[in-house]
Amino acid sequence: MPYEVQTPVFEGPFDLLLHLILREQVDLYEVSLSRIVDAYLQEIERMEVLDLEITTEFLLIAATLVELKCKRLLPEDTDVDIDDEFALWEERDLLIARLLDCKTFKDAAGVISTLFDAAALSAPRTAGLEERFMELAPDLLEGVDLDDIRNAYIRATIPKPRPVVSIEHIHSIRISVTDAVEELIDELPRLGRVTFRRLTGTLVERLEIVVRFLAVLELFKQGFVELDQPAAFGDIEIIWLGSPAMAVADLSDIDSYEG
Amino acid sequence: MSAESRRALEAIIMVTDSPLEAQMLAQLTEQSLSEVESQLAELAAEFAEQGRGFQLAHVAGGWRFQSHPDMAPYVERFVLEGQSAKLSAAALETLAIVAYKQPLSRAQIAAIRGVSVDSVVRTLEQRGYIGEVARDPGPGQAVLFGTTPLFLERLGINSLADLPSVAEFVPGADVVEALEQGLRVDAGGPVETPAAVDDSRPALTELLDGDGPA
Amino acid sequence: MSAESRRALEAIIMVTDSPLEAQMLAQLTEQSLSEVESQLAELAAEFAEQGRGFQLAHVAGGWRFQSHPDMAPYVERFVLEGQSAKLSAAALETLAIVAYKQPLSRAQIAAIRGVSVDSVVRTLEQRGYIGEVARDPGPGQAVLFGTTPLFLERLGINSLADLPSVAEFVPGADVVEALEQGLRVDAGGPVETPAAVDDSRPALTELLDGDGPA
Repeated sequence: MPYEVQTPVFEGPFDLLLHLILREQVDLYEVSLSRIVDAYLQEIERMEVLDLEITTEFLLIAATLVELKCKRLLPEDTDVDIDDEFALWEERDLLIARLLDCKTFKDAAGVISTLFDAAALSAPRTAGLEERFMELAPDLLEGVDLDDIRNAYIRATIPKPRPVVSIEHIHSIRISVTDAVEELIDELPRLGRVTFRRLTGTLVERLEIVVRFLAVLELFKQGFVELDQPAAFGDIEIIWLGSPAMAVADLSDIDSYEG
Repeated sequence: MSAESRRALEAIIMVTDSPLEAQMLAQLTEQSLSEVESQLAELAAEFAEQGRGFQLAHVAGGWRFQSHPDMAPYVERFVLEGQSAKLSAAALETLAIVAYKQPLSRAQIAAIRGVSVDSVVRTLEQRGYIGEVARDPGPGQAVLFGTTPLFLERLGINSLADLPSVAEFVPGADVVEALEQGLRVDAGGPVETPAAVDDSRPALTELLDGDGPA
Repeated sequence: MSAESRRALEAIIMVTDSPLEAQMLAQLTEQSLSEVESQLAELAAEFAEQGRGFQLAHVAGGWRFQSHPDMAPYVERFVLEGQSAKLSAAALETLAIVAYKQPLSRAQIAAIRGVSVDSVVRTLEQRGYIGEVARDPGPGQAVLFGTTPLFLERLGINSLADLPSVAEFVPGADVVEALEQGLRVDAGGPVETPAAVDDSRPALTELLDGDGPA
């Protein structure tokens, strides 16, 4: 299965590279390099003003990646210029240093986020001066400008978040995989070939979709259907293999799920 | 008294910027009114006994922390020497609401701010930043407040039209309701701009669209 | 400590609406800075010991009263009002870079993050967490950003020195190794040791012992 690089999920090329190497443990050899380079180019396009320095750095990184990959794809050239070899190592080390820098601040951001959350548990006293002291001041609007008035108005009238108790989960549905299998055995022979998305298009509850998915897997296990998923997270195609007359194996041990 | 409810009262009163009614405190700490009232009295006595520089005081129908009168010389010095001679966040917000939504009654301001605003409105009136601009035509004939020429002068603008636009900002449903409430109770029908109101002030009907001064 | 100066400190801090510096408190109560500082610390400990629902806290270089974190469920109604939406991961990372590397320019932030940061920087500026602290003396005179006192206040810390050292976040040897492994200089064919291999490059030597791409 080709490795899908979902660029929009990532915060730029460093984030992408870090993710690929550290979390997915993908060997650079297996990654479609063009996608990473695409991500770099997209990033350059997205820049409001073309910053020559950043652009150059991006190109350098992309070039390093291309070179690293080439080295690993091509049979070794015995006449390697040792200076070129060193230059590549240097570029690689630079890239690693940049990735480490990026990772460092990712982790630091986590701590800052934790501090924000902890501090939000305390509310500061902002009541200010009591009226009787107000008279001492010649002009209380000293230093207040129009934006302060506007911001104060927005602060005072902003929609206030209200704690809402969700009752969605209380509504319970009860469906069994057995029922879903029976429905599919009725439906699939007529359709012959259908995508999972179409099959679940009318369902609203996530649990119903999950149960239907389990039913499809059950049919797959028993050889009634063939499944095809051309891309990761892509739509699954279900192809009916059996005939309507075929007996369904014992389904009594299939669980039912309660939501 | 339970330590939990005592601590809760202390915390809530510490962070609110206007006096809070005992009824509201009872609701927030899930206790009866009489329980809360006796806790508040006990707490006020405790701070007095400890000789604190602040008091838990019962003012304007509500409870708040305030500096102890004995310490007034220090607070005065702070006002004169320090950078404190400015409106509190609560007062500034109230002033901003009056500026953008005038004319409106004290009850409408309180409904928008969610707390009693009597002392803040009094301060703003005393300082000459807001004043009575009309009377509600309805039964109660409530005073309707608006900003004064002094307010414009201090901000360095000629008219309310010079206030930055808040047209793109949508106020919360509670704000819209607070303003509607005033209309329903007071007039019960289509509202006309009170005669005494300066034409430059937006009519209440305009205000309901959520816009600031045109 | 003298009861008078303690009471004065309590009264003054009660009426300020943002953290007040110890220096200012020393001036107002006519004491030395060190005297005031030890009084404030003592007072903060006293409120903690008494199990109050509020704290005397040292944040953003000053002192203020604030609700005790334990009481968050009760003050949520008031806390929520001033609270704005959470920062995105991108904004937090950018904020971390500014906090640890300040002062630095927008281009320097972008170089570390590997992406353009214009909109994120704008958001952080609007929130008041970062601001212009200097200008680059070089050509172009780029704006150099740093964090603001509000940032410290929202983080509940007294100064940047209270942030954990950046050394704590520097990735460990395992991460370095994983990166070197992921970006190893590898050749397709049967590998022979190049004559001039530097021993200090562990990934490469490792590589040479091991296998090429499958």
